[in-house]
Amino acid sequence: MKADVIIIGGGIVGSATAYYLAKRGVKDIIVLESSASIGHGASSRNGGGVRQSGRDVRELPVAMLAVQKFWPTLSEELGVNTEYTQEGNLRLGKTEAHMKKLNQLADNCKAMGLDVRMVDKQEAHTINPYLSDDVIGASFCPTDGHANPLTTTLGYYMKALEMGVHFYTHAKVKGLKKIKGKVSEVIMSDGEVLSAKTIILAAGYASRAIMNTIGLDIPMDDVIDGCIVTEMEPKMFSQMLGTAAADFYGHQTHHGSFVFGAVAGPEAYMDIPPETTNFAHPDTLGATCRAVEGYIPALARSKIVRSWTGWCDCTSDGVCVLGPVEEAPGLILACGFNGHGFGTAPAVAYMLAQMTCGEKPLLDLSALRYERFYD
Amino acid sequence: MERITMHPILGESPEGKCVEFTCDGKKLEGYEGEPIASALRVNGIMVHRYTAKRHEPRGVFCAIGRCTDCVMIVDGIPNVRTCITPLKAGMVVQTQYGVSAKEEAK
Amino acid sequence: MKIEHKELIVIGAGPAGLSAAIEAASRGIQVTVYDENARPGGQLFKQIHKFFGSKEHHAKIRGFKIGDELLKEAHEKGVEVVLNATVMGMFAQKEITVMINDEVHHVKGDAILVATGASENMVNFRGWTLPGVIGAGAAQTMMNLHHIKPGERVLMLGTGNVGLVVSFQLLQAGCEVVALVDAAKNIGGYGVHAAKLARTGIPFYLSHTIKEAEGDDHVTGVTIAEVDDHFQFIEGTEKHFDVDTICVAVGLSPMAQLLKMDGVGMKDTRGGYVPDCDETGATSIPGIFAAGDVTGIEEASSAMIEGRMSGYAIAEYLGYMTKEEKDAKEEELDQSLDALRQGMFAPKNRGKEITKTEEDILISTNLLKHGFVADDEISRFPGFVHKAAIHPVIECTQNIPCNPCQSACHKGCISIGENMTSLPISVKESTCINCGMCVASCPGQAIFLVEEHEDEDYGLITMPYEFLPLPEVGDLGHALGRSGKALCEAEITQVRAPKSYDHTALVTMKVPYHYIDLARFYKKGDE
Amino acid sequence: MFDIQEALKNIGPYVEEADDDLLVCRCEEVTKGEIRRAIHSGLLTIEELRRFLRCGMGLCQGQTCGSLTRRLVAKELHVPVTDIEVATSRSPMRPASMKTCGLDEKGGE
Repeated sequence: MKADVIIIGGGIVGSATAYYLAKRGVKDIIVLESSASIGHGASSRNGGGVRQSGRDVRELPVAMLAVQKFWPTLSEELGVNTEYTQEGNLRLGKTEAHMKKLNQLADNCKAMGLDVRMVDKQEAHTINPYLSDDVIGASFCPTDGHANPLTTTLGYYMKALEMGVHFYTHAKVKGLKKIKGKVSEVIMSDGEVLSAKTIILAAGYASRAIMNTIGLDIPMDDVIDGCIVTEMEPKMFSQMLGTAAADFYGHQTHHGSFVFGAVAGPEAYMDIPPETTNFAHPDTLGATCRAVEGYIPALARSKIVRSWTGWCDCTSDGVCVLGPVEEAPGLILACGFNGHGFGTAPAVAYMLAQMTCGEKPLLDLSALRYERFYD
Repeated sequence: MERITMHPILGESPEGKCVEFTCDGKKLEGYEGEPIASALRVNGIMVHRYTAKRHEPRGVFCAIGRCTDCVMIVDGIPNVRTCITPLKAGMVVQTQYGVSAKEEAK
Repeated sequence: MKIEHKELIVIGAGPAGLSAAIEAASRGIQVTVYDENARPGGQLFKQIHKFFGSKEHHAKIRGFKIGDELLKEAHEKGVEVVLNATVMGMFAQKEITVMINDEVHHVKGDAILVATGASENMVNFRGWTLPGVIGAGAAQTMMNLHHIKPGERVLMLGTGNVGLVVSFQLLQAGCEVVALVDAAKNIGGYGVHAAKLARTGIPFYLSHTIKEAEGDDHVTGVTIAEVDDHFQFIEGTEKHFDVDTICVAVGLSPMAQLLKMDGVGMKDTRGGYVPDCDETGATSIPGIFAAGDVTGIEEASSAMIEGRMSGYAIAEYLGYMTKEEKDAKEEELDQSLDALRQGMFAPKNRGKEITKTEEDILISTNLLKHGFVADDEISRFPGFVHKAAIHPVIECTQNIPCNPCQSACHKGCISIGENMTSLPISVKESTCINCGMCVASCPGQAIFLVEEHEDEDYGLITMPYEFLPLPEVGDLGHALGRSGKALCEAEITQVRAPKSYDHTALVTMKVPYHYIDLARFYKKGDE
Repeated sequence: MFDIQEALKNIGPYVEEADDDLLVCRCEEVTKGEIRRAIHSGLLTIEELRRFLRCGMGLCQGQTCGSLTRRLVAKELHVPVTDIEVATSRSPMRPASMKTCGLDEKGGE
């Protein structure tokens, strides 16, 4: 099989890139997803944050571009409800040390032109009246928000599908192959060979092993993270919440349920196959609940209906790898999103489409290029 | 709906201790420890809630705590499975509209 | 966080779980059984009918009494049974979390047996979410555990054994059952279960299903209609019933989520999505076992044997039994299990159309379509004989693994033989002493005692009767035929309900001689 | 490799059915028609349907509608039910309050 563009990875980045390419008139696009469903990895398993505040300065412009140019009109563009809600991000502090940390983060963002300000206890409690009395202040970024990763990812996919993009599930890639110095073939695990003018690698952590097949490596690791989901609750608040202590983050969805994430506990050290680790370890579950209760006591009685886990592709320096690879012409990388991939995906995908078409991307992405690891 | 007082196989039904509770403010009686849903049924109440989207009535469906259709607000807590929650004296039971009691329901 | 340690964790205190716990504890294993319900026994305490099978399968004993026995034995063997204990998750390295009284406990076991049973399947029809539409299991729970009537007038969807048995229980609870409906062409459950409903006058509608449940806030009526071979409604075949309750009994599915969650190898079978395990319930993960309905839907009798097998296998796994001992026990139980898996309703015959009995007798088609053996069909079965003196007439016409009638009669009037699925034969050359034990012991209530007085133009018919109020001697009413149709006047001449009959009363009625082959039920009054 | 465009072509376009307004998922109130439409828009697996429509994601976590949805998807795709992957099971098996789940420190002491 031949195509103009082959995208490896049917997550939000892959699906959205396919969409933006199709929108530009690229005809022959193939998306390869190794699992049975689109958005099977971190695209469906994330807390839904569309956040700029607190991001690394190398990544912040991408997050800001996504919020300024893409998110507000995305539901309309895709014809699905992405549930994008721009009601701000409150990062909560309980101690003076927390406040110091929040100040530092806020200063970093302000220097990049993002509106993040510190709010005192009273203002924090005005913004969110459900906060525990222990919260003594917060940083607040009014342009941050959240959206629904499930409908957004599948929304991009369904739109791209409608526009003629060829999606394949159960499509396991064995490796890449250079032909006359250019990466132009994708070897499938069943031996089938696909070729394309441009190959985009957006396969999350699996990207690393695929890169290895052309003798290159991406210094990254897969890290497990979990979320809990509550029953439907009456509308309580609409901000995205985070904490200086990083003990939980989350928001209330349009449906009414709350989604709260936390750093995984024992899962991270257990030798278990990814396919059976579908839900939070009980230690993680308990710790997350205690953390949430500590900030929003009214939710103590709220019932959890499920938990889930997902994998972050975390690079050694904490930001994604985005753009062409000097040693592998024909290949464009988009992976290592460190758990920030959902909120930035529209901007990332748009710029990937630009790069594929030989255009200069909207932003200077040199800080995120692959070669930075070896400079 | 009646209680079964005498059964051809199980014999005489055990008589429970009568306790008072309220449903939507109305004073009712039931047996202590029986499922809230049973006490409601005996008092002729079949509608436990109205759904969030289509505002349709729901009641007991599986009676073993699995389907969660019979949930109501019990002592202020929404989504309580009444088919497996034992009745206690003085319980305040409310019909659930979406996930709220009526006055808050939109 | 503290982790508690148990030697064997059993999840589910139903027939399989308790049986396994008993065998394991008998070998010296410390066993803890968790069950999310307030009462142990699983479905056994809702099963108030007498069980089929043979003596080793607790035949002719009512389900709830078997439950009592199992619990007593578990208690004697030192099994710890923890109720209101919901297992919330099953994790790597045999760890589970259990919610008990609003606290979560982390527990690890050297072995875990999952015996979580099954849950009811559902079908969706217009109005299926209305209050008053309930699962058949819900009806059982309400009637037999909580002692309340699920409704006054009930329509049952489903004619498998659950639908049939629950319909009978509804009658026993004092409810009216207006009809049994099934989209299938034939009744799915035991003919004898259907026959005891049909003779009370309840109609069966095969190749029919529910078109709509009616009512604003709760069910006030239901419309059914006939379906074609592709299960599409046939225009103009609608029938309406005024009911306040619709019971749905359309099969069960194994509740194997915990096993799937733990990463146990699963398989898709006719019996549902189940763990891929061997006969002893050993799954793909060493030390994790499964038994009972969670491994595929069968009767509680089978679940108890499977549970025992798992109990032995676990004893071997934990070093309390040699492999030789375990193999010997397994073989013995295998035979017992195999005996239950014979006959027309055996798992291997699911989906097959059977037209003849093992004795090469044509099956009663009327039984499959209408729930009773037609008057002109009954004489071809070996349980049906004519004789002046009192004798049993056994209207058991399908090969099912059951034989209590044979041992109930000490006078040799009933013969089944070695093969327990054979149809019972009423032995003409024997002397019935009218003890009634066969009638009371038949789980299918298919045995009648008949006394033929041709000269005086009357006959006496003794039938099993499990309803209240009991008729009284001297009562006048009508004899009903197998279809429930009133045939003739009848007078009650004897009512017996000794303890040995275990709540199956024997009611004798006098009918004109002409009706001795036809009259099979009694209704008081002159309707 | 499973070709989704090809699969969609094979199952044909979505055609409205008289009972499309019947509920399948009682908790989240998702109808047969919504599920069928989503299938014809390319959501061919239970997981994708759950993610997009929330069917089986409510209070009971698909305990009631799981097999109904599976049958419906199989019928729409013209494949045997056993070809349709069963939805993932996730802890907790029954709804449990945050307070209860957070109390696991005390459990067993």
